[in-house]
Amino acid sequence: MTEHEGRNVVPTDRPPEQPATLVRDFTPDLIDVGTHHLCPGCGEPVAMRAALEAVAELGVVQRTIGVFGIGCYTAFSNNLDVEVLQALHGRAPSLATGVKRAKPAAFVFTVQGDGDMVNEGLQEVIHTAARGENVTCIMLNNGVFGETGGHMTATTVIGQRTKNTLEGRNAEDHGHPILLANMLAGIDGSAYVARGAVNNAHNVALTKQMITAAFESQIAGRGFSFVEVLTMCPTGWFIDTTEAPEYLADNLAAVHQIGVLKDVARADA
Amino acid sequence: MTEHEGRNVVPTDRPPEQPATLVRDFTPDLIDVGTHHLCPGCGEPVAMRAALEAVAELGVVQRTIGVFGIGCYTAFSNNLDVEVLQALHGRAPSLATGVKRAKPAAFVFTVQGDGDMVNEGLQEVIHTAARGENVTCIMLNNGVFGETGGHMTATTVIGQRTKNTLEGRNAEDHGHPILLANMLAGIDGSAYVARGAVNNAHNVALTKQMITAAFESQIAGRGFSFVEVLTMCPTGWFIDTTEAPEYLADNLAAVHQIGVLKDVARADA
Amino acid sequence: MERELLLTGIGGQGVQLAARVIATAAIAEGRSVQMFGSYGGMMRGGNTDATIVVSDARVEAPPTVGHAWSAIVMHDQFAPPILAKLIPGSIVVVNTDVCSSKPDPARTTVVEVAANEIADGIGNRLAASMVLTGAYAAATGLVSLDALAEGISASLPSYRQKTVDVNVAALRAGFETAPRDLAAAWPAEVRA
Amino acid sequence: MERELLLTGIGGQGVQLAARVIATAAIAEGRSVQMFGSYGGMMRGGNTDATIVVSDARVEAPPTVGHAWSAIVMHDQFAPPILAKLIPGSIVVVNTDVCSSKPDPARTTVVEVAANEIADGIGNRLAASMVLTGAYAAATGLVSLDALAEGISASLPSYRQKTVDVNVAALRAGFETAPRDLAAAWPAEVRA
Amino acid sequence: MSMRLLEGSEAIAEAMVGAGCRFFAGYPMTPFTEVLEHMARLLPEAGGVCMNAESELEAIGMAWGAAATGTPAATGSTGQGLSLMQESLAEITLARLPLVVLNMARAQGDYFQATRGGGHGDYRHIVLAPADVAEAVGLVRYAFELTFRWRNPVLVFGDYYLAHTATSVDITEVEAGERDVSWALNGSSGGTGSAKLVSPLGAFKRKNQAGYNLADHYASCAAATTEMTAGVKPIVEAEHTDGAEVVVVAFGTPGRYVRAAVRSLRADGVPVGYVRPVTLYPFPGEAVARACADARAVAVYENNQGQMIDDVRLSVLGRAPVHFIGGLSLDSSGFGIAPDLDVAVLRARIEEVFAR
Amino acid sequence: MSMRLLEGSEAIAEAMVGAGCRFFAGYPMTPFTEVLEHMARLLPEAGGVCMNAESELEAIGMAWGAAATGTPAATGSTGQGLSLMQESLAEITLARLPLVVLNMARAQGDYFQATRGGGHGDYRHIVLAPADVAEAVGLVRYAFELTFRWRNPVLVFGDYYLAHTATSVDITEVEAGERDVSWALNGSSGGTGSAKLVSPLGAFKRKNQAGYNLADHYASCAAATTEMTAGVKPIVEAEHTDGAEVVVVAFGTPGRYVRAAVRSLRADGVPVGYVRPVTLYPFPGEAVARACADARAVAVYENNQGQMIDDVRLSVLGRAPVHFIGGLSLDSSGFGIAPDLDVAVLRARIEEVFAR
Amino acid sequence: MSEKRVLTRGTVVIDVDACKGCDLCIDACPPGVLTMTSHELNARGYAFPILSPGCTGCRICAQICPDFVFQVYKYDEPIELVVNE
Amino acid sequence: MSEKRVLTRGTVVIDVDACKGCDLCIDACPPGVLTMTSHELNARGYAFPILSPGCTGCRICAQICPDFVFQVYKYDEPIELVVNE
Ligand SMILES: Cc1ncc(C[n+]2csc(CCOP(=O)(O)OP(=O)(O)O)c2C)c(N)n1
Ligand SMILES: Cc1ncc(C[n+]2csc(CCOP(=O)(O)OP(=O)(O)O)c2C)c(N)n1
Ligand code: SF4
Ligand code: SF4
Ligand code: SF4
Ligand code: SF4
Ligand code: SF4
Ligand code: SF4
Ligand SMILES: [Mg+2]
Ligand SMILES: [Mg+2]
Repeated sequence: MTEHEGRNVVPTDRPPEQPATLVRDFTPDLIDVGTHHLCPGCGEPVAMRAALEAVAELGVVQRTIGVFGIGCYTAFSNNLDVEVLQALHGRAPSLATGVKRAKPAAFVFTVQGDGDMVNEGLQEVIHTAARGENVTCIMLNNGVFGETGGHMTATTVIGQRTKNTLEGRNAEDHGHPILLANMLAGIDGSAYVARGAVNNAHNVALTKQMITAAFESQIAGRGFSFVEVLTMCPTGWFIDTTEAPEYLADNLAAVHQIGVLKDVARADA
Repeated sequence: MTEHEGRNVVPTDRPPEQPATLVRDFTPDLIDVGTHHLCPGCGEPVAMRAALEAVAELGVVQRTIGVFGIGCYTAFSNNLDVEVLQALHGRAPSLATGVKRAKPAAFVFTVQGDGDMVNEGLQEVIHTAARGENVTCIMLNNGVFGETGGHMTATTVIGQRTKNTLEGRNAEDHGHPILLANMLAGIDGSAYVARGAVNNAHNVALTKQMITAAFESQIAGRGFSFVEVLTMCPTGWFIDTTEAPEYLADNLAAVHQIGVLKDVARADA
Repeated sequence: MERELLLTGIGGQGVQLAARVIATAAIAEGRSVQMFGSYGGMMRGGNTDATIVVSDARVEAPPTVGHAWSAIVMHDQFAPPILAKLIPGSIVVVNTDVCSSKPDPARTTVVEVAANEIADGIGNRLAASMVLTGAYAAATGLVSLDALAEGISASLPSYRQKTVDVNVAALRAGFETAPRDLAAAWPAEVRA
Repeated sequence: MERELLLTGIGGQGVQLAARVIATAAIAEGRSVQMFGSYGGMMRGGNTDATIVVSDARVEAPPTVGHAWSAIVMHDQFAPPILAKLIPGSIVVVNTDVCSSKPDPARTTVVEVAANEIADGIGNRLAASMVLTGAYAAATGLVSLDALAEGISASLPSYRQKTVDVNVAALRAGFETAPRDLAAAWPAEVRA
Repeated sequence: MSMRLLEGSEAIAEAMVGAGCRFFAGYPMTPFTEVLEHMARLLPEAGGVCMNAESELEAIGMAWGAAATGTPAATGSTGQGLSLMQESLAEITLARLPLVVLNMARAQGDYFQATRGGGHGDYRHIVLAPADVAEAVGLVRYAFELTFRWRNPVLVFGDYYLAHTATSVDITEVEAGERDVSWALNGSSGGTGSAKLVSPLGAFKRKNQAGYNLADHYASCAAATTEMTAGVKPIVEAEHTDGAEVVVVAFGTPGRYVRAAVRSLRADGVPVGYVRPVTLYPFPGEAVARACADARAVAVYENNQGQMIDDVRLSVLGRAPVHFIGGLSLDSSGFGIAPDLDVAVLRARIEEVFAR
Repeated sequence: MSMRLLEGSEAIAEAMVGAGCRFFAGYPMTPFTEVLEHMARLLPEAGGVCMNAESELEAIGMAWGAAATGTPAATGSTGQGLSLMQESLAEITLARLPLVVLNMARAQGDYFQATRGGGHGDYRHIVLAPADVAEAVGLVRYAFELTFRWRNPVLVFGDYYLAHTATSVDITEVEAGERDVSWALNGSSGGTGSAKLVSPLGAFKRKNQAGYNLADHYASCAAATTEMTAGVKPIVEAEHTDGAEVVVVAFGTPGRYVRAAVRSLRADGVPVGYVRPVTLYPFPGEAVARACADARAVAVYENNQGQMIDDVRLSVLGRAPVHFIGGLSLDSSGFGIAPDLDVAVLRARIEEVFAR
Repeated sequence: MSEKRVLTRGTVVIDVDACKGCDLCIDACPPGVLTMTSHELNARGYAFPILSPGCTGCRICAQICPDFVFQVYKYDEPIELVVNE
Repeated sequence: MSEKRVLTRGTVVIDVDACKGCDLCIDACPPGVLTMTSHELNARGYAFPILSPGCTGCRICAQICPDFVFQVYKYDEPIELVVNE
């Protein structure tokens, strides 16, 4: 025990002295950077970790090419220990297509945000899905353009706070959200479609399962796979970091519902 | 009676001499041009006529602005007696949005093809629908880029002949078709979505009803309305003009099924 | 040395096929060839022209030429600008069945061929362009009859291969009707 | 005539607010003003600077200046390049509670203010920047105290209006601590 | 006159609305985002419409549609977003529509894109490059005047400094001149036998003639461009050019640094002058040539690898050597802060030109 | 050597495949469609991939992805489609990727787009402009060599005539030189602690340093561009320039008409010369200047409103007046047939220059 | 050759030169009273439809024709037309 | 002040300087044994979590932390820690 601000606390600056076992090395080993620049309480790093853990666990590290869109998550494209192809805003699925067609043995996934994928690049992901392209697209959906300051995107749910909709999005003025995962599940050519979230540990674990399943689907050559991950953006939602997980559950997840929307592997079975 | 190639035929170069009534003036009065340049047996002029007849019958001629995409139908943008804004390939829904927002009293519809709308401009029509934009989009779907010589589009059905798929599209090599009307019907923001065809007189009449209903929906301010019209393209399908209507029924319409997919006016009732 | 040949007719007469057959034949005989076809819109009965340049060295002429040594006229309608390009000493083969306008005989040797009639005789009106091509070969020696005959099959798409025989027959018939070497395309030293 | 004022501090200290208050006040007094703020990334504790130019005519200086007549230093960390720009005869107000580096006294008049302490006294550490602003106004007369006090409310977003009073109090406290007109910003003829 | 402290982005937005702009569409990208936010706030109050378009392609499309109705309209982005708009920007010009386009650029690498048009074919946009917020306000107003006068898009070329510098400016609304919008669509000409057409392929309906005649249309557009190029008054700011041995040319914000460096050198007796093109297209070639008439050398500062220098050389045409003293200068963020924009750095570079 | 009668579009496709191209993506647009169709036929046979992309934006994206794997890749369109690709074309350059891009243009209005880059920022593409099919075959091969050598996109600027003229050409496969693709992605460097990165924002992973440093990256790209510009040999074709009183400059297909007109004038004893830039970027400024050394006037023919003339003026730099004798010329279809491309018309225009 | 009288309720006016010979009207006409010319071509070079007695005035030809060639009339009273077969 | 013995199954190592003070771990920790410092700040200027006895080694903090701050250990045998309250 040690003293901290006048309280008796457990020392956490070193491994325990009593016999103990590391539960797992939680330093995500394919993420190079110790200290990234994303905001406090951001959900994106949590999703990134899940994806990279899945890459590592599936043993595809040495044939992985990650294709990144442009958003806050782009901060990671420079700091991963897997090969990365950085795309422009919205264009990652087409680049991923080019990579996969040119190198069919590569394991290819994209990391994009809702602004990237449902605003600027909606067409590309739908065409890629319809083509049945054997790649995995991961969308980090926070319902805002985090990077530019928290504006409404095409996924922002009715009632959600964003910089343009400080009183909450309303359909009359701002139109309706697009439920991308649902749309993609309805397309022939998609093999696996799921939506997770990182607002609590349970959902983090579930999301990692979904990403793993999507990746397995690609490895099995079943066609297009897709995982949407709802992530907290306290900055763009203009709320406290601690409110964000619940805000996600009550708002985003109430519309973009969490679950596996399509799995042809199971349908076949 | 008169003689023609040795046969006894009814003269058709002048109105009948016996007392008779014109069933209706079938010269489409908002189409200026007598002789357009589209191919023999093309379905697009038939759809164009239906749309313009509906404009005339609904009494909105003097507040109509038609926004045209780029495809064979573009031949008409220059020859209509309603105001026309010619857009680029794929971009008509955004132009229509600008028109409608700037002049809310205008009656605004687009005319686009499947290549224009589901290939180049897929994103724009989906966003316009989700925004609940109070315009009507009409898609002439022949499953090919007619204008450039009959190549496969994103709506080409499995098995369809196109310049790239002379043996018929197959999913393995060419991916899957996108069923745009179905996709748009699934989006909040669309008020009326239907799919017709012009391969026989019954369908022509049905399609005209659909277009009329879509237009009425816009006039009532219900939000986005959409009519897809399956049209024959014997040139792009590499078949005889006389085979085209049945080919449409057996191939295109078997996948892109004809019917009203959404009508919020009825759902309300 | 470069030899220009202009072809003119209306859509559906086989102008482009004839051009392709001649070009293919010339290449087979070791010439360099350039060919540019143009179509006046997609309506039936519209203008269809082709410009061929054959050379014993690399072709340097542009795709469309300002003056020409020879022409094949399959139809009158769009012929005047073509005939205007013919140089003194040129030669032109005319389908008398549909053409009436006569080029200036002072500048141009005219070979008249009743191509439709001959083609009808062979059983296919559409082969008239081959009749004229045969006549042209006879009169100019730009390409040989044999090379042309070979060229037909190579120039027809697979679904039209069944017309090879009638086309070859038309070619030969045309060759027979025309006087030999009326205007020799090649001086002795560049003969194939 | 143009008067330059450079502000430097670290994120969260209120540098941009102080700059805005001064600029707003100067405009109210009929001056032309230009203000450019820069932030060194989005991390807490990062660099935050501002350049203000006040003039009796249209401002002609570029957004960032090569030399300056005055400065307010709220934190040491990024101060050296700022201090290097001070011209002879310049004046600088320094928050002694967090700054130790001293500008060259031969070129620059230094006004030392224990801004944190004074702000703490008023009940809000975050108002330290206003203390320094008040002191700057006293020492230079670039803008008047009243104009600054008015400027605070105009410079704060609606959700921060409740801090107007404490900021005004800090401003006045700073004004009181500093000597008057140590280096006059304006010659008599351009006084507001 | 009422002076307010406004950041450039806000001043530009206020100036647009003041000039009558009633439609704006954009997609966020720093430092254009800032303008978009202000337009989103201001336009509804003014009875206009601001669309948060779902992408730049859609933004330019919406602006196109609104412009076709004769509504004073604007859009824009930051260089990269403008790249996406090039197809439309080219064809809007062929459709002969008025439209104001902002490029809130990062540095000055988009000079070629702006002045030559990054799209296909022969078209030109009038390009105005303000150096400070007050000038931006004036030029934005002028842009609306020009775009309606010539029925041709006008580009306002800004930068990060312009967006983020706050200045005391007067944004009192000005009376816009008469604007002829008889060509504009509103639906009412339908059924008259001569319904209007707005199209990049032709300017009017060719009744009973099927299809467009592109040869005719492009020729008439080319004639309009030529007339416009001759008709738009080129603008420069010049200082100390009489008897200057070296004249420095720069545009936009860097012009202000160059001006400061030139003044500081003049104060030290160095015979140096300064000229700043304000209209980038039409390029004020004669004025630049005049400003450089006495110079034994011309220096060009641009915050890019050398683009406007072509136009300077085309103006000077070999009468004096033209030296490039610019170069891409950016901080690590890439947004547009240029470390080289420092009066001392520029003084030194100009002195080097003297030393050559 | 085996001669075949091939239309330009087919010859270009054959040449690409012969040069090792194994990935192609495109979206139909006349006269680019023709090349796309041939690639779709040829590539699968050669073990490559041809994607019928759903749009030009997707085509350039797919090509970008394939290029990043080191696969010799190409894409293209017709001017207008290239406008849509400008954002990617700019950034692919910053990502330092080899890529061959075809512009099967309509007329020559895309000269600025090609040579200045229609996108944002400072980047340049090598631009090669063949005048006939045989030259196109050679230049396409050369394009692949250059693009790998400099890791920079290379644009081949064609036109309707080039696509549609059939010529006897030899398209025998050539041995490609060694191509260094150590930078390319294939996944295998993952987990090594130095996994590769291909990005327009940076050239390598900055381990343990968060984010990119754009200042550094752009500076290194600029240096690469400078080196490339200096390193690529400018190519011209020139004829009759010695002692020519007037020299005519033209590029691409029109160059052949100009050449024919010049020959015909020379045959009549008129002292006229001809020079044709084959590399449009880097522009062969010195060679053009040399060709015009004796001329009292220079004439430029372009099938546009005057674009390359800037580069000619920048080469000649006032030593002789440079007259524009071109202009946009199109038939009503707009596809690219130019009525002005007629030897007699050109002769007359050149004679007028003599008369001035 | 025999004579036949055919009850005819309607008739059409055909803008022969606008026709592109696609045959769609031929297949669509319920009583099959439209047939194409076999030798004669219109100004554009296409065969075009000719009308035998027996038209019902059903309008189907007008609805399907892509070239807006037909005007359809209904006789106020059905008439009988004579054909030689 | 009283002493309390708390059964503790696990513990965490905290990379204090990587923390951005978002509090997500605090709310997520099931036994509530994480609390934020109230005055002390890390090198980046943020408060950071401190651990009271009673950690179960459940890993939830590590799963939720966006800044990868935690390593979690399970004691081979649960231990008892003494706190003064
Ligand atoms: C073509 C283009 N337009 C705009 C931008 C500016 N931009 C950068 S990130 C971003 C939003 C990203 O949103 P999202 O993908 O949801 O990611 P987030 O920031 O929320 O993580 C935008 C609009 C850009 N980089 N490129
Ligand atoms: C940006 C762009 N890319 C390509 C083209 C070439 N193009 C013209 S029409 C067309 C296809 C049109 O297809 P569709 O919309 O289905 O119309 P259809 O011709 O079948 O009637 C294409 C690809 C173009 N005009 N613009
Ligand atoms: S803005 Fe939102 S998404 Fe971006 S880093 Fe901050 S919290 Fe995360
Ligand atoms: S190509 Fe097809 S769509 Fe186009 S006009 Fe011909 S038949 Fe109609
Ligand atoms: S109206 Fe009816 S019956 Fe008469 S010709 Fe037409 S389709 Fe036949
Ligand atoms: S449907 Fe019309 S175009 Fe076709 S054959 Fe009949 S009349 Fe002629
Ligand atoms: S491991 Fe579980 S109990 Fe221990 S600190 Fe973390 S969340 Fe709390
Ligand atoms: S979740 Fe991580 S970053 Fe947030 S307070 Fe806890 S340790 Fe710090
Ligand atoms: Mg987002
Ligand atoms: Mg189509």
